[in-house]
Amino acid sequence: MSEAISLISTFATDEDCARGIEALHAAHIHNFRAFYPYPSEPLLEAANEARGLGRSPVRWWVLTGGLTGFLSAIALTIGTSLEWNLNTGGRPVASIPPYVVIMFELMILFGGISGVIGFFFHSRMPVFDPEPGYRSRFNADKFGLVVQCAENEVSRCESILRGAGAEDIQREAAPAAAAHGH
Amino acid sequence: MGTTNRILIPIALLIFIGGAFTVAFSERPWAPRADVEQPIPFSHRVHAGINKIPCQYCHEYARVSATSGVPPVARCVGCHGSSLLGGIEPITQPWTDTHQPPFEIRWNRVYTLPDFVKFVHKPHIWAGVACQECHGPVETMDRVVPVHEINMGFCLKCHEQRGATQDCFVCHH
Amino acid sequence: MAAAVESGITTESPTLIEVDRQAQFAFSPGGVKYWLWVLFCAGLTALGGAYWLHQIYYTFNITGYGQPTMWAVYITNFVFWVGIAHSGTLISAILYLFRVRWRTGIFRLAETMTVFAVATAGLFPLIHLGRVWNFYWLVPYPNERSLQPDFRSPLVWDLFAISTYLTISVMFLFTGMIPDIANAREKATGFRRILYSILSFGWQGTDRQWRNFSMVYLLLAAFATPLVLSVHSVVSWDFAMTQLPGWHSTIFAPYFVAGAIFSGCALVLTLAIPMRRLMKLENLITIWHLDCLSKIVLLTSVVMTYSYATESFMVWYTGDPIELATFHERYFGPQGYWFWLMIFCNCVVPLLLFIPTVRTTTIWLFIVSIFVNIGMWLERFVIISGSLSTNQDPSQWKFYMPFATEIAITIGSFGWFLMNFSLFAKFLPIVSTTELKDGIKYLRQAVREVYPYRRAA
Amino acid sequence: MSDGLSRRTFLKLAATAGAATAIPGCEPAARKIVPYVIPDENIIPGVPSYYATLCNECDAGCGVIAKIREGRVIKLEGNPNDPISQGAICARGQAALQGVYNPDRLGKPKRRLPDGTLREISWEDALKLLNDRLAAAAKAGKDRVAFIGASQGPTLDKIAVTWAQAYGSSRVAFWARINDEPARAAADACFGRRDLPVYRLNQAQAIVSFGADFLETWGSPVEQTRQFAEFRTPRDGTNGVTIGKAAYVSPRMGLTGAKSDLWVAANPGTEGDVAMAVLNIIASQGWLAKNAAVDAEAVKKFTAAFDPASVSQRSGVAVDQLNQLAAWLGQADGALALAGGDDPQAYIAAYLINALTGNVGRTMVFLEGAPAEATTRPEEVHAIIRAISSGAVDVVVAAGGANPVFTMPSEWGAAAAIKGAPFLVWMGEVPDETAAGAHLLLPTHHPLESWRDSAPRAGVYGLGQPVMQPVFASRPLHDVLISSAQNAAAGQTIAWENAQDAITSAWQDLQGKLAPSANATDFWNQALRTGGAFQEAAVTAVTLKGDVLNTPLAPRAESRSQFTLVGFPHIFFYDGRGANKPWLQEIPEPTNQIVWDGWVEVHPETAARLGLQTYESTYLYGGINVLEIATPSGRLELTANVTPLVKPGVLAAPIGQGHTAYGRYAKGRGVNLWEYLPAGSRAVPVTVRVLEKQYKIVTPLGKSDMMGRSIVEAMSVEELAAGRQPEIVREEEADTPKTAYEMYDPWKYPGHKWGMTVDVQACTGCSACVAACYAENNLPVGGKFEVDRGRIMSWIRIERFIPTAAEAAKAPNLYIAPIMCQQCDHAPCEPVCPVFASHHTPEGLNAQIYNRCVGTRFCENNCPYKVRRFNWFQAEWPEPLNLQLNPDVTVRGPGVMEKCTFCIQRITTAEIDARTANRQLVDGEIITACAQACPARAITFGDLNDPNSAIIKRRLENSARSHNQGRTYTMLPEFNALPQVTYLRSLYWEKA
Repeated sequence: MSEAISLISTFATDEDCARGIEALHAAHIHNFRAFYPYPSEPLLEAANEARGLGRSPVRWWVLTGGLTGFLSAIALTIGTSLEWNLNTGGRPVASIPPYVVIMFELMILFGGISGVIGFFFHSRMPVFDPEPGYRSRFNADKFGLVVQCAENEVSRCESILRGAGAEDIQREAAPAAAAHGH
Repeated sequence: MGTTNRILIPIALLIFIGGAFTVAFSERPWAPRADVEQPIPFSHRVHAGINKIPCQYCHEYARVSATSGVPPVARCVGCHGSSLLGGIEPITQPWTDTHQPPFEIRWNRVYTLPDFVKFVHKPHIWAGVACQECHGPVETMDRVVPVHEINMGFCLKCHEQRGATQDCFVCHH
Repeated sequence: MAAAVESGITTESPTLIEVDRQAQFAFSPGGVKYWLWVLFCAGLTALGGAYWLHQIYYTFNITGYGQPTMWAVYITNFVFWVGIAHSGTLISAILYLFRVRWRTGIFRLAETMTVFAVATAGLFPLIHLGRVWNFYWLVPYPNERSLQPDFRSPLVWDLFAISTYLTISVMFLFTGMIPDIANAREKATGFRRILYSILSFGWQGTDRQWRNFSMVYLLLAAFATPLVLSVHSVVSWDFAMTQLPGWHSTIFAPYFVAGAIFSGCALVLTLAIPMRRLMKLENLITIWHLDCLSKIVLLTSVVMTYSYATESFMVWYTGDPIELATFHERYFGPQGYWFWLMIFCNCVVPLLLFIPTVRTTTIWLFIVSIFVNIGMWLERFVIISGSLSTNQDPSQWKFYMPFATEIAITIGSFGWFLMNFSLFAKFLPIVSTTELKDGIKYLRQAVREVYPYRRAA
Repeated sequence: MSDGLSRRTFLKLAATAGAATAIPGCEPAARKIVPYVIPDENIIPGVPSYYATLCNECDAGCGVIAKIREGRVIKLEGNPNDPISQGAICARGQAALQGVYNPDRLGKPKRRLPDGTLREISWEDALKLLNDRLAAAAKAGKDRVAFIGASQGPTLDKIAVTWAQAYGSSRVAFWARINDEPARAAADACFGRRDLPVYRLNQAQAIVSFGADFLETWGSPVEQTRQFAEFRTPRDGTNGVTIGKAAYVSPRMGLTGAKSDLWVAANPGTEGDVAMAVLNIIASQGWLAKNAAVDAEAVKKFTAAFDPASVSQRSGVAVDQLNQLAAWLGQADGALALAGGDDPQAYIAAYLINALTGNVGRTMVFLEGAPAEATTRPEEVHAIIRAISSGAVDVVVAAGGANPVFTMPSEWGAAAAIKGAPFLVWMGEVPDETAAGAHLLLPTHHPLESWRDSAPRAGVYGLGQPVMQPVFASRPLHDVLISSAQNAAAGQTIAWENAQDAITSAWQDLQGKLAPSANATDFWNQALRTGGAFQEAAVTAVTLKGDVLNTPLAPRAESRSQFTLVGFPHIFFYDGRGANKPWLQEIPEPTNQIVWDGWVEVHPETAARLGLQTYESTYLYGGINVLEIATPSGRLELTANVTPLVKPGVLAAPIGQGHTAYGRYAKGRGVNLWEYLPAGSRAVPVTVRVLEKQYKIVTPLGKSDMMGRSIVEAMSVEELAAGRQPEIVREEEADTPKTAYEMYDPWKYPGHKWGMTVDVQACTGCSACVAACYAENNLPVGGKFEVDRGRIMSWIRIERFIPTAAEAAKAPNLYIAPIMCQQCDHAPCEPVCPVFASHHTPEGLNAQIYNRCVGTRFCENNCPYKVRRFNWFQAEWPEPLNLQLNPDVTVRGPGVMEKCTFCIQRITTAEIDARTANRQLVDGEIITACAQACPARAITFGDLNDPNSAIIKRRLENSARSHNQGRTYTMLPEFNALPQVTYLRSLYWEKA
């Protein structure tokens, strides 16, 4: 691989940025990263499509967590009741209906916690070093598209980006072992 | 932002783990005290171990009452000599702070139970529970030190094994 | 930067950066007046705390509690604060799922209110405990006795519901706030930069982060929705599961949930109206937002009126003399004035909101919301203390009046809530710029068209 | 530890393994173990011992059994061998313990300095001072020493007389304001003998009491309650099931009126006239007994002044009611008229009714060998007071709880006379009003700490032994008297060394009389063991004196005053001596339910006339309006308690409060009625003014209206006889299914299953059970403030409801029942507890584990019976009251819930005893404190799984399966809590 170049393009609107992503996707350039200040629907869809991804795997974390919570609530409530066999008000030792409340609450609790952990895990957060090409305006009012390409492809990329409506494009030497993934 | 997080996150974890350890291993004021000194150097090893005096010879109330009873001084005199009113001759060294009457011995309590536990020795003796099961091998000790922490879990373990009552109300009322 | 911030939104069609500036002005460092206010709230908290310590040390002797009003002001406060919490989750989670656009300006505020209201509410079961130092026995944990809580008890449900609710609310609030904190991080300096750096966990708004963020936010919203309905139902079961006349009723769960949303939205109004003025948020929390919120207040007020009618009708229709006697005392007994004051606050005053001018005039809205807050506190007080006062055995009837301890602790709880809320508002993004920017065209519309544009003072 | 505790007592106390004063927490109870030097053979630490002795709280002379743990008395129970108490004692008897351990007892002798302050002095100095003054007085002349004390039994009284004689004096008064003099005078007038008749209430079919509150304070309440309960228990009569008919003639209802069929509200002081009018009707109706041997005309002539019409006018009793009373007394097969109060005419009338209807010798008997009169006649006491005030006495000794300054009529001027005596010696326990003016104060033993005997009636000789070492540095009163007498200059020899010696020798004499052939030691030991010597005394035949019908009685003049103040002895304080016991102050007076204060009962009509708040609007508290009542002896201020249980125009106030001394619990509450009541009467015409100021009197009771709920149920005798269930006024009962739908299989209780049955018909509301529960279960006393906040801690309460006007036709006069934890099978309190502190035991008990409780108070919210009690405050037992605490019961700390446990400590102890002895539990072996104390035997406790147990028998007898057709009910059945306490309905006669 020859010298890698990062093209840091700035877009004013989410539509422009989405168009840029679509154009890159159409040009089979996939070594890019997008930054946006708010989760615009068209952008999310475009990025997903460009990367060929389904929905976020955080879903499975939530499902697993929820099921774990539900099952552990069953074990907790019934198990601890059987430990002492105490009679309260003539009810059976393991009375299921009141335990449903506990099962529901633990399901929500575990699901929520594991979802957030999943979010942090899949987002690789906490991030200790800024991603190459990050600009603080990308967190405020501008949309960023950082394309990493070989030197010989720079002009093609630039033209694609400009065609999509990029306001500004900067060039930067890409970090040596930058492996863009998701 | 990177450096700060690299420092702060481990610190937070350390604080959490340290706190957990502190709670887990901190001193429990209700635990039995092993450092109880008695006013006289009475030896259970000599009495119950070497001379094989049965426990209930001295702790005679255990089979009839809630409390096992500490033997009256007269019981000591029964074996050790009859010069009660003149003062019992100490075996090794003076056994009270003063040589003057009153002769009562102010023992320090080794085993304590909170007031809300109504432990009764009587049924345990009649059920054939050996004294050592709770008090440990007293016959080998010069000075009695607790072997078990007498807490509810300790009671329950035995009650479960022997199929004894697990009715809370029997002990807590 | 200060000059730029002060300018804020100056155009009729605010740009994204103007939204940022406006929001960041809101949580820029506060002045002397702000800190005096925080100090005042801290003083109230300290007062309540001191009374609590006093109560722990000198027992309940120094309260107005006694047979038969085993529960009174403390549990009233508990239910009140839990109820307050609900509107936050409603606005942030349910309205998010329904993609309701007007939530953008106020949902962060409402969510923050939720978290601190739950945190305040959670104190009251402890304050109310006879032996608070043993509160952890309600939590299952391994112990040598193998003795665990009784999961049949509605109080244990409560514990699980409230702690789940607090956890989920905190996570929901915090997760949603990460992009905003990251945004703030970029412009902040000094201590605040360190704080925001830590709290943003290095968020940069990459496509990967946004993708997972959207999913987790959606799922948390989906979880919070049944949770918000369940939590106040569980709280209502503290009462409905008993056999006490006045408590033993199947309508309690929906009735409490409706009441919770009613009181919560009213408190959002109470908080938002002075805040948007003091923090110059008029263009982010617009009259449009307040109008929509007050319509919810109006709706739930009518639902509450209906609930009161249903509750009374059910009692009359069953003809159970014990229930009838309790309700007779509630309406016409020695403490009947509480009930009628409550009806006035909850059913009569909110009817003003039918008038559009009232809905769009902040001072009117503020007054109405204060009445609703008082009314909803009284409702819980009437249900809890009143029903206990007129229980199954007439020889054990006795009415309750709070002592200084309960009053001070109640005031302290408001101090505690307001102190936390004020600190949050000045240190963390109290409006979500992310969402405002996402819905910028609705904001522009609100600023420009729906209501006459008014320049920020 | 008080300085007053003797060292020996201290050792005993220190030897207790688990001193019961610790609160639930992790602090160990005690750190030291101090064994005996020489063991006491009778004491096994941890095992109680029991001694028979005597109760000294009133003159009834009940025998009691004292329960001793580690050398201290912790509980009193009735002595089953004693024919009077037969195993029960009243609330006052239970509270005698708080007399022993009263924190306000005088600890050391004190003398008053010239500046009026008191200084502690040694016993030696005190006795020397006493003896010197006595010797000087004796030297000065005859009768210059006076003794005023309460009667302490024949032997001890003899010591007092002997002591006085040693100092050349005969001025000895055994004083009691409430005394037998009217009864004795009447007996003298009618039958020519001054002894007291013995009543057999259970052998009557009709009882009419003319002012005798025989269920509260008159006579021997424990015995009468037992007999009355028997009399009112349904039995097979000639026309099916029947109960005895009772009527109470009095201006206020009280418990006696509440439990009678008829409360005849007569004007104060007219009870005797009503009795005479009844006699008039009996004579004119020809209901005189054949064997009365009296000419009906003579009776008519004798009662001519009491024609029903004029008596009706004076007494405010309708003629119909007079006729009814006459019919009951004249026509019943066995009837009894009782008279109470201070009016001898009422007694004469009642005695005449009994004699002329042939009931003397049947329901009212005189026994052979009646004991000597215990109290001195009031006129003799008055003479001694006159002598004191005239300066004829140098040394006055006030002793033994007589408290003359407090109780003597104000027109005697006793207070000034006694306080003005040159040298006043006070001997007693808690310094009272008399002690306030004494020059020398000597602490004496409590009766439970000293030797005594008693002779309450023929054939009953009680022996009282000290049951524990003294708590304070006191000495037995009569030891002091004997040693003082031995010092007397007169040089007489005193036959006894000390009081114990006197008792022993008296019992040697008694053995010579009762069992001359018996071994002296055996007789003595037997008496110690059983509490005395009890024999069946023969009945003496008496005849009416010929001239009694020729001595016409004068009708009481009609009172012209609009209002009359009536003093009635408080059921717990009696003449004032009970007021220093915190239990008695804290337990609500049964009919008014007021605590810690004095009050004045005002009828709603009177209240309306005075412009007070009406009865309905004051149900939240006792009352706040203060009345100023002007009597001939001064003005008094009392808070009005508006209640329909008193006659309109009558202001009834309890006697016994109004102490200005007598310890922290008695001081400064209410008004001392004795000051305002004239000698020989308990009613005085007054004028009333409502004051501006308000003073709150407090009650733990909310509404007095039962609101038609199934709490205290009643049915008519006719319904019971016909096998009908009571007509249900309540709507919901019809809808309540007979057997509720059960979602879950019921729990099985294979071993024991404890239950209780309470006979509401037998219960008189005397509150002995409440006091017994306080003693047994270490219940704390809160005081007025706490009660006002709703923090009374009693586990068992006497519930009292007043039937509304609508209910009155089909209700007893008052609904009264004891309510304790119902130990429900479906206990609503249990599933709401988050930590299992409240749960069900395998023996069917609803357990409350104090140390597990975190104090959410949810359980009490869900309890339909509101019987759980929360420790709102830190319980306090000022030393040495803490020595009374039962070591078998945890003392609860603040913040935990507590409630009736069915005396689990007794159950556990008995079960351990049975198991270690390898035998089955015997029915009756376990008896709860309340059931044990009940004089009416209304409470039965037992094992529901034992088909032969007394409780199952009692339930079967009274349920629909037997001929009695169902008196059984459970409280508030609509909550389907399945209580294990069942009640038996109260009964009333349908009003014609």
